[in-house]
Amino acid sequence: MREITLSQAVNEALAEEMRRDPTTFIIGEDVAEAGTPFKVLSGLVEEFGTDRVIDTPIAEPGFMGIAVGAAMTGARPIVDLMFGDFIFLIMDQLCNQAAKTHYMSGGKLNVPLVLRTNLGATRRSAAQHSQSLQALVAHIPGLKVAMPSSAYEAKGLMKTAIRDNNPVVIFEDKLMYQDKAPVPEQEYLIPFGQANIKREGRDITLIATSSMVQVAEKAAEILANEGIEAEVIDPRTIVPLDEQTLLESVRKTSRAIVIDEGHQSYGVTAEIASRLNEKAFYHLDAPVLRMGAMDVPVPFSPALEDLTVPTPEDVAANARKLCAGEMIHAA
Amino acid sequence: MREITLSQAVNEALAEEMRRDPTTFIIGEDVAEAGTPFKVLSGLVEEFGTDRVIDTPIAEPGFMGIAVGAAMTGARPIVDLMFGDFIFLIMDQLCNQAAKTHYMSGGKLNVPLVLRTNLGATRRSAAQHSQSLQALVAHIPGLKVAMPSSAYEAKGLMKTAIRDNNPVVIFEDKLMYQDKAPVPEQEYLIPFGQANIKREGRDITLIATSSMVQVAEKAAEILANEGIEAEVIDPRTIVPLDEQTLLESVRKTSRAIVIDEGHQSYGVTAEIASRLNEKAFYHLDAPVLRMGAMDVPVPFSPALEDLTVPTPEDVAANARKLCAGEMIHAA
Amino acid sequence: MASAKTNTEDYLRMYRQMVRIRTFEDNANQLYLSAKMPGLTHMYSGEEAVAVGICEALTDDDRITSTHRGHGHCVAKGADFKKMFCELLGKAEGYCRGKGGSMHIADQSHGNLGANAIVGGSMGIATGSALRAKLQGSDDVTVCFFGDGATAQGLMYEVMNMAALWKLPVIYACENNGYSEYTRTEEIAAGSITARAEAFGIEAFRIDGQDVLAVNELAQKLVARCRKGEGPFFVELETYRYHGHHVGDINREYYRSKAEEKDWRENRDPIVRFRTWLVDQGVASEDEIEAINAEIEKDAADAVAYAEAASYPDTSEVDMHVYAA
Amino acid sequence: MASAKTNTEDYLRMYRQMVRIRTFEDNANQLYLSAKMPGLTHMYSGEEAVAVGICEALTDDDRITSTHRGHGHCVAKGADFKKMFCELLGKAEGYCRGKGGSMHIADQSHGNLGANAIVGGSMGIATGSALRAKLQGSDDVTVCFFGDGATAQGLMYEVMNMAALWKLPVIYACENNGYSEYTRTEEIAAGSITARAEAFGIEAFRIDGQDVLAVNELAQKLVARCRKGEGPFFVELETYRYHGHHVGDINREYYRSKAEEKDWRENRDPIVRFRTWLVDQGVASEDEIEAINAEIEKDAADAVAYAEAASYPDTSEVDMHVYAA
Ligand SMILES: Cc1ncc(C[n+]2csc(CCOP(=O)(O)OP(=O)(O)O)c2C)c(N)n1
Ligand SMILES: Cc1ncc(C[n+]2csc(CCOP(=O)(O)OP(=O)(O)O)c2C)c(N)n1
Ligand SMILES: [Mg+2]
Ligand SMILES: [Mg+2]
Repeated sequence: MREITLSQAVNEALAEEMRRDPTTFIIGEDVAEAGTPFKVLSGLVEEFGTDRVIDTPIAEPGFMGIAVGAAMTGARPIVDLMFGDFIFLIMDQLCNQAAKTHYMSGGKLNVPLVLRTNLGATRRSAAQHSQSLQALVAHIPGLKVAMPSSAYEAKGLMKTAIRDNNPVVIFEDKLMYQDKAPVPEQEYLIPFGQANIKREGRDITLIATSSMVQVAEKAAEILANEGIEAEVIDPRTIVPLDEQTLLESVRKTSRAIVIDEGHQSYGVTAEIASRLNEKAFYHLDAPVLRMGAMDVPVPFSPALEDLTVPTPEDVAANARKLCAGEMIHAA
Repeated sequence: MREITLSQAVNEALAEEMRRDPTTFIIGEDVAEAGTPFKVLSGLVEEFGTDRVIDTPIAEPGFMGIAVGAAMTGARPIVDLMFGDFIFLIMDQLCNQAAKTHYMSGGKLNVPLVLRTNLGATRRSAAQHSQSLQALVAHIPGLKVAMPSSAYEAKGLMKTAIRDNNPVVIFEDKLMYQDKAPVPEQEYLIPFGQANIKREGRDITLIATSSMVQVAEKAAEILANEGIEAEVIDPRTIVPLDEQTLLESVRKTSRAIVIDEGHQSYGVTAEIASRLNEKAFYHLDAPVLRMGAMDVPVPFSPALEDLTVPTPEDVAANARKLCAGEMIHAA
Repeated sequence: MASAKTNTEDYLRMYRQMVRIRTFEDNANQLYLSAKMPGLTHMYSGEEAVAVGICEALTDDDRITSTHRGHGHCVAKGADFKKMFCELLGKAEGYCRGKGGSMHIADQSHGNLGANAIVGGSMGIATGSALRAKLQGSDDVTVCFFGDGATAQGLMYEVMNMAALWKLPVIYACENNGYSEYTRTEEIAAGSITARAEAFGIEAFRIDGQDVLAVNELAQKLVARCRKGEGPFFVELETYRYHGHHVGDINREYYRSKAEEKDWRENRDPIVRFRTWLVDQGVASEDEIEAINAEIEKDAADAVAYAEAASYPDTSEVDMHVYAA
Repeated sequence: MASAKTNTEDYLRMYRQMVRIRTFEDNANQLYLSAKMPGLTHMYSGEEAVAVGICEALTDDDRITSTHRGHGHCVAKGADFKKMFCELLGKAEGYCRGKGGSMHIADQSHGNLGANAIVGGSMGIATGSALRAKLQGSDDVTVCFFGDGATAQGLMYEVMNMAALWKLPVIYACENNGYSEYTRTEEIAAGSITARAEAFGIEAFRIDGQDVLAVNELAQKLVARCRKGEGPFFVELETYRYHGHHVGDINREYYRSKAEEKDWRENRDPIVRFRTWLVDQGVASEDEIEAINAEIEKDAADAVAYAEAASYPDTSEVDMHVYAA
């Protein structure tokens, strides 16, 4: 199968859906001629024109609100938020307006929009350009949250997101834009709420999101060399969450680590671990372990930044201990 | 001991600290003559004048940013955010600026400010005036988060917050402003990170925050009549979290329910439950159960709204099952 | 008075709509005072000429966004009393099946995109509706209602900038009733509100919001110009709320005097003024007017009774409508 | 050229500061191009007269807030090359112990409250610093630097409103370099930028940001007036960035022409202009100027070498400074 980059995959998904549905449009900063600083949108303005690839002033709350209004009245806006860290600026429009309108109107108004943004540290971009804020939006009912882990998922989830009748937030991993993966030429969609078993194994389950899927896969390779067979699962969407697939795996392996690049405390790993603990408790041989980013603002210095994110070695080390029955949090 | 309302307790804390430290001031909407819509600040402008009790335009991001700048340069602002739901509007100033400044400056700049706001549903105020958003701020390193559960805590935690050299968010329960509790006349502070054992018991631990502490206490009474002795613990601050006290209790009781009025998914209960599962796993007889608000925007209709928040009966029912060894999440 | 609409039927419909708003609010206030209404609500009484003067220049295809003080806009845009009272009481037959309540009432069938409990929260929504109209080549216009207090929200300047750059068919209608909650406008708004819009290259107007004909005349002109691609526009309407900030704001002398309230009620009431004009011009007799009033009062009383008797949503609805299918 | 400061020492210090900025940036760019600098950075070259003209009107007690393009402000406010280069390289001796980097560099000792990676993010901070000054009866002034692109952020209007209402000693300095990232200012700013400030009752000025004496003269006047309680003020300074948006933005002809870049560099360079004036007025000879330039180049080279050799923070620092004691 041909291989394309995550960036190309997103671009293709957008182009295909924009061809399919004339009510779609892209709105954000430097999305047109510049094709965004990450160049993910290159070529789209040439095909769709500036009426459907709309450059905005630097006014995130404003264009997010505009997208909500357009979505409520019959369009399907795709909002481009240059850095995931700017989500703090648009929380009111996203969480008080977009997320609640359908419910507050008793099901009468829809807000079909996609918020495309990103996550991921270790780019030496410091504390305001490196955050992974998926936990915040996952907490708000009315929003769906997708976290593609490769070009394949990026395309399939984006297409599903655009056709969804709800506000969907997609976090792409900035570090992965140039990573290639096999992506079919034929059209496909990836349904929300369907986890992907990336690798089968019977000793321990590694549940990882987005950037952490590669980390988990590398950890699984390390572990395989030592005779530990790790199962790696990518939930792909954290809202809705495919509990069933995760639980089945954990009931089989009896051990699990949940890995996500957001801060660990009050983060995504807590929710997933809690559900496993609640619903697979009697199958567990060890507590479900969580590995998130350190609870520190992301430091600029390369000497510090890399310490804040889980690595394959860290994951493998914890998995090893869990499998050996060692108490990691002996206290 | 004399009894005063939570509203009076907050008022006293503010007045005492403002007398003590001339760099403190209150800033927010209708805080001066009106004393806020909840009348919590009545009388303060008369004592401290409009230079220290400052009415702002309806510009939450603006006055939050102004507070950050004042705090960075030697003042101790107390920001009044009328409804907790408006926190979405100030997330950038709170989370990108206030929370990160100390770290980003390598420890050279401090942002000693208090954000006073509230939480709590069942006031028939609908989806944009009823949220309990503590999980969002608890996820952001650099912020401390206090959740008083009575007039006593409201006063002691507020005084500690004002003297803290970091940004602190305090969520008061709107429903509790008129509730009275014994509050000493003499000065006292409640240190952060020190949970309060509200009731001792050996059969099950109920960990509850803010509005849910009363719910847990009522549940404990119901249970006591049935011979189940529940221990009720109020963490008082969720950042920092007094893990030690919680763990000791759970190691003793072997069972726990965590109760918080925020949405359950990706909420506060997930973090606390995860830590207990991780660190008390081998002492647990049953999975730690979580009870948050339903994952729905808060509905207006009284017929629906009351269903969304855990009640003493719900808590008691779950506790009963856990103690009887019934699997609640059999799946 | 200025004159805009020019035939008896139009005049009487405007009058009727203003009285409908006032009557709706009187009943809503009564429901609150008699503890039959859950929560709080914000009365539009006194400001009727603004909503009616503007909405009478719109069709059902045109959209509006509304505010926490939203009953007036809702009625003016064509909503039904029964569904409105049901919503205020949290009943299943309400416009939002009781889920929204007073602060989120919306009426999609008449283009009302909803009240909003976040001050300024609908400014993006209105502007986005106008962007959608432009992109889809539709000639509908969107009116964004908001109060003087909302002009302090930065969102307004962000979206005005884009509306001006992109020439969107949106009219920003600032209902300046002199107060935001318990604070006078002068204390929270520096400089000039209309100049702020003008600085973005937006044509701005300041008019008497108690003169329904003047409001309607201006609105008709601006709506027509919007349809021709000459938008956006900004209108500041001087008006007054008779009640407190919300129904529970009873003792308010600490922030505004009874004399001031009395002056507005007695000398600038939009309904009284228009009624006098209608009679003077021979459009309607006093008897005809009284008949209209009585009919509306009966409608309202019937609707209240209906809503009181209506059922609450079934508990199974609590987790319905979180996500659209 | 206008004239503000009036003695040789002042003139030469201004010249020196401008050259220091240019030299700092040339070295930073070189560090990036030779892959020695982690991440990206935004060059201030071309805009030196703005930062220097304004900061030379300030004392160490006065505060500034800076932007993602912040090296110029930092140098102009008195920062040390070594600590700056250390910060850019993530070293422990940097101003922020390597934790902030280029986009968060701050220098509290000289009143620089920090660069900011959120466009417009420091507008509240600057205004809050000014509020603190007023409340504490201190006569210091705060200058808020930001770009033309930042005028699209609603926060600016929120804080200008409060600054105007409360008469705060803050100067909003808009560095209009014609672009925000890859977009021309005309495409993202409707109407007039200064009129937006004026609409809030704020006195506003628009001046040539390439004329350091004109900038300094205006800054001195406004700072003095701020100290007397006559603030806030707004200044739009016409300027130009020579490099791309950031150091990696090399091929930029799709959004701006080489001819335009050449014109600004050759005909409006603030350093060349001031140098010519200094020589013409007999303040300094060509030789003296060259000596200054050479000395600064050496300083910079030494500082770079120092920073390259300096150590990274110890790994134990990673979770230090999350909370203040
Ligand atoms: C973002 C936000 N801040 C504060 C409030 C609380 N609040 C509700 S109405 C109101 C005053 C609004 O004043 P104005 O816009 O003039 O409208 P009016 O009530 O006068 O019609 C305030 C402060 C809110 N609902 N939303
Ligand atoms: C809130 C926010 N939105 C977008 C960006 C990305 N960004 C960084 S600089 C910039 C352009 C800023 O333009 P301007 O304010 O004119 O400053 P200049 O770069 O021209 O000095 C943008 C869009 C950001 N850092 N912060
Ligand atoms: Mg008002
Ligand atoms: Mg610029």
